[in-house]
Amino acid sequence: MRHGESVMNTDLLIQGAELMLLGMGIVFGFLTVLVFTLRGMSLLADRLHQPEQVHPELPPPIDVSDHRQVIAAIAVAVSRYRATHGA
Amino acid sequence: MRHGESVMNTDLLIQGAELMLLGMGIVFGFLTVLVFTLRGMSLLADRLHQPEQVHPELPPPIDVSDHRQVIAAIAVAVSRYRATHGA
Amino acid sequence: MRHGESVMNTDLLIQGAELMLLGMGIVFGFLTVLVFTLRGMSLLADRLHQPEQVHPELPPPIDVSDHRQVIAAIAVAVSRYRATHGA
Amino acid sequence: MEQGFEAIWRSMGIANIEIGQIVMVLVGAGLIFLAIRKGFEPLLLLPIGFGCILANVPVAGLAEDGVGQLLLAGDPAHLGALAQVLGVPVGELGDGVKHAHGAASSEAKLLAHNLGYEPGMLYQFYAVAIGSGVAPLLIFMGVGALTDFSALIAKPSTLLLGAAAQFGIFSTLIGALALNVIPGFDFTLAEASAIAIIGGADGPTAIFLASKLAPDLLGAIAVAAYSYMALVPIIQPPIMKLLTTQSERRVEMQQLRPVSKLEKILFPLTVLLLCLLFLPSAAPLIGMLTFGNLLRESGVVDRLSKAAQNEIINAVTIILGLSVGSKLQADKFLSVETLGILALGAAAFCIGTAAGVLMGKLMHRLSGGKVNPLIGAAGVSAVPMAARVVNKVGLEANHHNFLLMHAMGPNVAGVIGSAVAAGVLLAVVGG
Amino acid sequence: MEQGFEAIWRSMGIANIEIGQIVMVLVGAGLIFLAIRKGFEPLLLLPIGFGCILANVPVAGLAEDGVGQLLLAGDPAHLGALAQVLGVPVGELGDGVKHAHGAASSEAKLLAHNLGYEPGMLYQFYAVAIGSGVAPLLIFMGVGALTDFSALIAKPSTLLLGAAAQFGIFSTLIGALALNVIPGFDFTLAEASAIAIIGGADGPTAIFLASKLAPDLLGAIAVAAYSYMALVPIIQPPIMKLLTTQSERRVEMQQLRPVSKLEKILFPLTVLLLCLLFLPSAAPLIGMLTFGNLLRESGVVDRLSKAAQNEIINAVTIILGLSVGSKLQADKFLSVETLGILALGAAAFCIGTAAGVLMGKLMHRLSGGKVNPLIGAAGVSAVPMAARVVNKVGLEANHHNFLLMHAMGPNVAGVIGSAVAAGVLLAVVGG
Amino acid sequence: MEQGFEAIWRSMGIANIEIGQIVMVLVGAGLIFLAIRKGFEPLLLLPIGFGCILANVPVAGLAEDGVGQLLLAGDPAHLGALAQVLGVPVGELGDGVKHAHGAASSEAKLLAHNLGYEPGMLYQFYAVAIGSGVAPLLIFMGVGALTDFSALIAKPSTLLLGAAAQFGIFSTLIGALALNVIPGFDFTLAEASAIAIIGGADGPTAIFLASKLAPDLLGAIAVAAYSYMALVPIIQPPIMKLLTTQSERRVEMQQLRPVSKLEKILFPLTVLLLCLLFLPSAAPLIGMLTFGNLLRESGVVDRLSKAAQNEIINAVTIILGLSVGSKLQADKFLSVETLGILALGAAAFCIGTAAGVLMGKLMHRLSGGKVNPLIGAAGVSAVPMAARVVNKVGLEANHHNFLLMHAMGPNVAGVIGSAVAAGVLLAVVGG
Ligand code: NA
Ligand code: NA
Ligand code: NA
Repeated sequence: MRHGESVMNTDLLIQGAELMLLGMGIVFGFLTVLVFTLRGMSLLADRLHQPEQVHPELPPPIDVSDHRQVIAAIAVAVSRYRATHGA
Repeated sequence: MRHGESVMNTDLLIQGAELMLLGMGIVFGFLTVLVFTLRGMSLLADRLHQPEQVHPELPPPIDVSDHRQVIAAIAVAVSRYRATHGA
Repeated sequence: MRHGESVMNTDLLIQGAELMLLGMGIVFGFLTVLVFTLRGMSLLADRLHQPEQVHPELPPPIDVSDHRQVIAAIAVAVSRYRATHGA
Repeated sequence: MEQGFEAIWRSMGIANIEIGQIVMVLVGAGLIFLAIRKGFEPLLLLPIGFGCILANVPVAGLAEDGVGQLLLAGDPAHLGALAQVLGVPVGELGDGVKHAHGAASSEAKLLAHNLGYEPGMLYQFYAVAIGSGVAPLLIFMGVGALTDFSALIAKPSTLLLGAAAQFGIFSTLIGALALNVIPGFDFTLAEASAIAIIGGADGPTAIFLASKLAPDLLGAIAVAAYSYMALVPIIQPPIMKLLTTQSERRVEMQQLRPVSKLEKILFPLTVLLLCLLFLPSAAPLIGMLTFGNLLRESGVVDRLSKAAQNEIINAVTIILGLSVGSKLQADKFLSVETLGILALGAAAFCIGTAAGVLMGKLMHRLSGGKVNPLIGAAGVSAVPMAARVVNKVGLEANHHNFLLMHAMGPNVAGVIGSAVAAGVLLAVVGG
Repeated sequence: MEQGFEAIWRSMGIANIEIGQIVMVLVGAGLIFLAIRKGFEPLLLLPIGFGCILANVPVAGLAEDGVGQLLLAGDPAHLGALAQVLGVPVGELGDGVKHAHGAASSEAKLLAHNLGYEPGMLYQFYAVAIGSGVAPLLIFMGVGALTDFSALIAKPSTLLLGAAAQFGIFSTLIGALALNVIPGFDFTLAEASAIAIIGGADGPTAIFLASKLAPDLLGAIAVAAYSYMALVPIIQPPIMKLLTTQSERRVEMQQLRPVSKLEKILFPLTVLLLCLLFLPSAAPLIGMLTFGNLLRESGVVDRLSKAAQNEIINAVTIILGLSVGSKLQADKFLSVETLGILALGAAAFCIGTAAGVLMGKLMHRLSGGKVNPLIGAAGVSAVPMAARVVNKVGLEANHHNFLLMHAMGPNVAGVIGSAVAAGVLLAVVGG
Repeated sequence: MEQGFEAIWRSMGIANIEIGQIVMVLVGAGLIFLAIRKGFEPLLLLPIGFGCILANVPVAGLAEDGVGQLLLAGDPAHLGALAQVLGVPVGELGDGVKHAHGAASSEAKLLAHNLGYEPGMLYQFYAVAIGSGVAPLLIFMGVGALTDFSALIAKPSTLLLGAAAQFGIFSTLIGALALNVIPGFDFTLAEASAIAIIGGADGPTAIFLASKLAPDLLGAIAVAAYSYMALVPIIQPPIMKLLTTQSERRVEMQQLRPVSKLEKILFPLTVLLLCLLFLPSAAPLIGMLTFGNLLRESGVVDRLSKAAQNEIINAVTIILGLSVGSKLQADKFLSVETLGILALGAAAFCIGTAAGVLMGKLMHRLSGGKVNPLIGAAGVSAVPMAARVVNKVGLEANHHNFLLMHAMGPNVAGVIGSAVAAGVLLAVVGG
C-alpha cells in the first residue's frame, strides 16, 4: 500500500510539474500578447486623438455633492490670496 | 376539558415563574460578572497604558473626508468673524 | 394549417384591440379619478393648513450630526483665533 | 372584451377589499401619521406603516408566499393539487396551509413554484431580511458602531441598573401567560416570551427574538416595541416621580473619569468573551453589537465603521421596516391577541422603569447618596431617549443637575441586558 | 502535458467562439461606445453593454444556470441523466431544456446542483436582481425619492397628458401582434405586451414587466427602451413641430402656484390609495414609487431618503445593468424578433409623443389657449429628458417661453401612467 | 426549575468549550491584535479575526448549516432520520455528513430544514458572500474602480515582471504536492492549487479560487494571504537586496509618458477582449476587475464608480471578512495542514519576489541598464504595499531615486497576472 501511495504521489508531482510549465507558459504567453496589444492600442488611441478634441464636453469629474469641497477650496484660496497680498 | 385547560395553564404559569427566576438570575449573574470583569479590564488597560504611549502613531479618528468639512467650516467661521469685526 | 394560423392571428389581433380599448380606458379612467382626487386633496390640505402652522417644529433637513461638527469646527477656529489674537 | 372588463373588475381592489383590510390600511396610515407628525421613531414606524398598507392591498398578495398566491388565484386544478399534497380536503385548505410544517410545507412550496406562483414582493423582503435573521443583526452591528460605551466603562456598576430593568421582560412573560385565563387568549410559552421582550425596549432584539419564537406575532410586537419607545417621555416621568423623593432627584453625581482608548477597544472583546463563556445563545446579538463597536473603537477601519453606521444600517432599515409591515396583515393583526400584546407591552415598560428606579434607590443607599436613583429608569434601554428623559426629570428637580452622561451608562447597559435576556429565552424556550 | 495543453486549448475562447458571440461582443462594445461617447443613458447602457460582452464570453457560460453549465461541460453520463429527468433523447436536450417548466425544470436544476454544476456569475445576478423582481422596484423607490411631484400637484389636469401618451403602448401592442403575419414573427399576447411597454419610456417599468411576461425578450426590450429614451431629443422635436402651429408653440403659460408641504406628503398616499382601490396589480410599482416619494417628502427620515437616492439606487443599478446584459446572449438576441422589437419601440415612442401632443392641442382649445400643446410630448415620461426637449422646442418658437416646469407635470404623470398601463397588462395578460 | 437550570448549564459555553475552540479564540484575538496594533491589513484581518471568535463560540454553531445544527442539537430521533438519509450508522454520522455530496447532501439539508433546523448566522453570510462567489468578485470590481493603470499603459513591458512573479504560485503548487511525502499531508491537486494561489498576493483572487477548489482550506489560505501581504515590508527587502547589486538598485528610471483619457478607457476593454479570446475561465475575475476600471475611467458614470469604490466594497468587505472567519473553526483549522499552508505561503511570497527581481535583472540587461531591477519585486501584486517597499529600498540606495510610479506598473500587472494564473488553475483543475 505504501508503495502504491508513493507511485500515486509521483504521478501527482508529475501532474504538478506539467501544470507549472503549462501555467507559466500561459501566464507569460497571455501577458506577452497583452504587451503588444497594449502598444497597438496606444497607437490606435493616438490616431483617434484628434476627433476626441472635438468633443470636449465630457462631464467633469466633480459632482454636486462635492460642492463643499469646492467651497473649502475657494475659501482656502481666498485666505491664501489675502495672506500673500496683505489683505 | 375546562378543568384540564386550567391545569395546563397553571403548569404554564409555573413554568413562566421558573423562567422568570432563572432569567433574572442569569441576567443579574451575567451583568455582575461583567461588572467585575470590566474593573479587571480597566486595571489591565491601565498597566498596559505605558507601552501604548510608545506607539502614538495610531490613526486619528478624524478621516480625510471630514477634514475638508472642518476646513470649510473654519473658513466660513473666520470669514464671518472678519465680516463682523471689520477685519 | 396556414389558414388556421391566420384565423388564430386574427383572434389574437381582436384580443389585442380589446386590450387596447380596455387599457386606454383604464389609464384614462384611473388618471381622471386621480385628477379629481388630487384637487380634493389640495382643498383638504388647505383647510388643515392652519393647524400645521401650530406645529412648526418639524425637523429641519439638516441633521444633528453634521451640525455638531460644524459647531465644533467653528468653536475650534474661534478659540484659536482668540488664542492668537490675545482676546 | 366583456371578459377583459370582468377580469379587470375582478382584479380591482374595491371589488375585493375586506373590512379587515380597510381597518389595517387605517392602522398603517395612523402609524405614518404618528411617525411624521408626532415624530414617533419615524425611521422604523414610517416604513412599517407603509409596509402595512402594502400588505393589505386586496388581491395583490404582496405579503404572501407562493402557496398564498396559489390560494389567491383560486384555480380549481391547482387547489386540488395543493389539497392532495397537504392531505386535506379542498374546503379546508386555508387551515391546512396555516398548520402545515416540515416536509408538507416544503412540498407545498415546491408545488406552488412548479405551477408558476411566485412569492409577493414584501414576502421576499421578509424572507431575506427577517426570516434569515440577518437584518436585525446588521442593525445591531450599526448600533454597536454608533454607540459610545465610555460611560459604562467608567462606572461598570451601572450595569446592575440595566439588569434590574429587565424585570419588565420577565414579569410580562408571567402576565402574558396569566392572560390565558381570559377566553380568546392562548399564548404558548414561546409566544409569551416573544411578547415579553417588548419590555427590553430594544427594537432589533425584539424583532430578532419574535422572528425565532413567534413569527405570526412579529408585526404586533415590533409595532408595540417601537411605539412605546417613542412614548418613553410620556410613560416614564410619572413612574420616576412616584418612586423617588424630591431630595433623591436633586442628587448631583460626580463627574465620570476619562476612559482610555485601550479600554474602549478591550470592552467589546470582554463582553464577547463573557457571552461566549456563559450565554452562547446570545452570541448572534452580542456578537454583532460588539463587532460593530470594535469597528468603531479600533480606529483602523474607519471605512467599515462608517459603512456600518450609515450605508448598511440605512438600507437595512428600509427593508426591515417594510418587512415588519408585511406581518401586519388583517387576519393576523386584527385579533384580541394584539390588544393583549399592546396592553402587556405598556405594562412591561412601566414595570421595567419601576424596577430600574428601585434598583437606583438601592444603589443610592448603598453608595451613601452618591447615586441619583433616576438614572435607573434609563436601564430599560430605548437609547438615547430614556437617558434624555432622566436628564430632563433631573433638571426639573435641580437646575444644575446634568444627568445625561450618568444615564448613558445604564442606558447602554440596558441594551446588553435585554440581549442577555433574549439569549436566556432562546436557550430555554427556543431550544 | 499534452492532455493539459489540449484542456487549455479546448478551454480557450478562440477555439470555441461562435459568429453570433462575435456579433454580440460588437453589440456590447457599441452600447458602451454610445454610453461613453454619445452620453446615451450611460448609467444603464454602460453596465448593460459590459454585461452583454461578459454573457457572450465563449465556454465560460457566465449567464447560464446550473443546467446550462451541465450542457456546456458535455459530460456524457451527466447529459444522459439530464435527458432522463426531462424525458427527451440526449440529442434533443437543447430544446428539452428550453421548453422544460414546472416540476421537470425544478428537477433538472436539482440534478445539475447535485452533480456539482453551479450557475454562472451573471445568472446569479439576474436571479437575485431581476428574477425576483426586486431590483427594478428598488430603482423605482429611488426614482420616487428623487422626484419632486410639485408641478403635478399644482396642476393635476396635466395627468391627462400623461394618460394620452400611453397610447404609444397600446398601439404598439397591436403592432406587435400584426407583425405576426410576417413569417418568423410569432409573438404571444404576453410577449406583445412586454414589447409594447417600451412605449412607456420608463426603464424600470419595462424591465419589471418584461421579467414577468417575456423574460427571453428582456434584453432586447431593455436595450430598446433605454436607447430610445436617450434618443428622445432626436425623435420628438420633428413630431412636435409637425403637429403644432408656430403660434401654439409660442404660448406662454401662467406660473404654477406654490405647493404646500402637507400636499406633498399627502400626494404619495393619495396615489397609493387609488392604486389599492382600482388597480392592485400595479401595487408593486406604484407602491415603491410612492414609498420613495414619501421618504423624501416626510422630512423626518432624511437618512433613509438619501440612502434610497444614492447608495441603494447606485448599487442596484450596477447589478441591474449587468443582469440585463446577461440576457443579451447571441442565441436569444440575434433573431428577427429583435429587429421587430427595435422597430416597434421606435414606433411606440413616436405614437406616444404624437398622442401626447394631440391631447395637448385638445387642452389648448378647451382652456381657451392657456395650455401650450408642446407639453403633451413630455407625457411619455423619459424623465427629465422629455421635459427638457419641450423647453428647448418652446424656446425656439419664443425666446421668453420657459416651459420646463410646466412640462414636469405631464412628465412625471407619464411615469404614473405607464405604471398604470403595466398594471393593466399584468392583470389581463399575466394573471 | 431544575430542568431550566440544567438546560441553561448545558447551554453554557464553559460546560461545552473544547480545547480547540479555546485555541481558535486566541488565534482570532491574535489576528485582531495584529490588525489593530500592527496595522496588518486591518480591513480584512479585523473582521476575519472577529468571525473566527464567533465561529468558535461553543454550542451556538454560528458557522454550521442546518445539518450541523441538527448534529449539535443531538435529538436521537432526528439523528436517526439523518443517518437513514445518508445511509450510515448513527455512530458515524460525523464522517457521513462530511463526506456526503450530491443528492445525499441535498436530501440531508432538506431534512434538517423540514425538522426546523436553520443555518447559523455566519454560515448564511458565507453562503451568500463566498459560496456564491459573488463577494470576492464585487471586491475585485472595487479594486478595478480604485486602480489607476496609467503606469502599466505607459510601459506595457512591465507586464512581464507581473508574469514572472507568478512563478511563486506554480512552484508552491509543486511544493504542496511534495509535502505529501510527509505523513499527515495529503493534498489533492485541487487543494495544492488553492494553496499555491497565496503566491498571487491578492486577497480576493485567493478567496475566489479557494472557494471553488478547496472550501475547507479557505480559512487558512485567506489568513495566510492577507498576513503575508501585510508582512511584505519585512519579507521582501532582504530578498531584493540579496539578488541585486548596489549599482543596480541605484538606477534612476526615465519619467513615464502621460497617458491619454482614451487609452485609459480602451485599456479595460482590451484586457477583457484578450481574456475572452484566450482564457475564458478567468472571465469572472478579469471581467469584474475591468468592469470596475471602466466605470472609473469612462467619466460618465461617477455615481456608479463611487458606489463601487465605497459603499459596495465596504459593505462587502465586512461580510466577506466575517465569512472567511467562519471557516476558521477549530476542527478545520487546527491541523498539520494549516502549518503546511502557512509555510508554503511564506515560500510562495519569497519565490515570487525572487522571480520578479530576477526578471527585473534580465530587463535591466536587455534595456541597457534603463530598468531598475527592484521594480520586479512589485510584480507579486500586494497593491500598493509592494510598490511602496520598492520605493523605499530604492531610496535607501540612492536618495534621489523615486521608483513608486515605476513600480506601480508591475504592481498592477501582478493583479492581472495572478487572475490569469487563477484562470489556468480553474480551467485545468476545476474543470
Ligand atoms: Na433593554
Ligand atoms: Na411613461
Ligand atoms: Na499577483
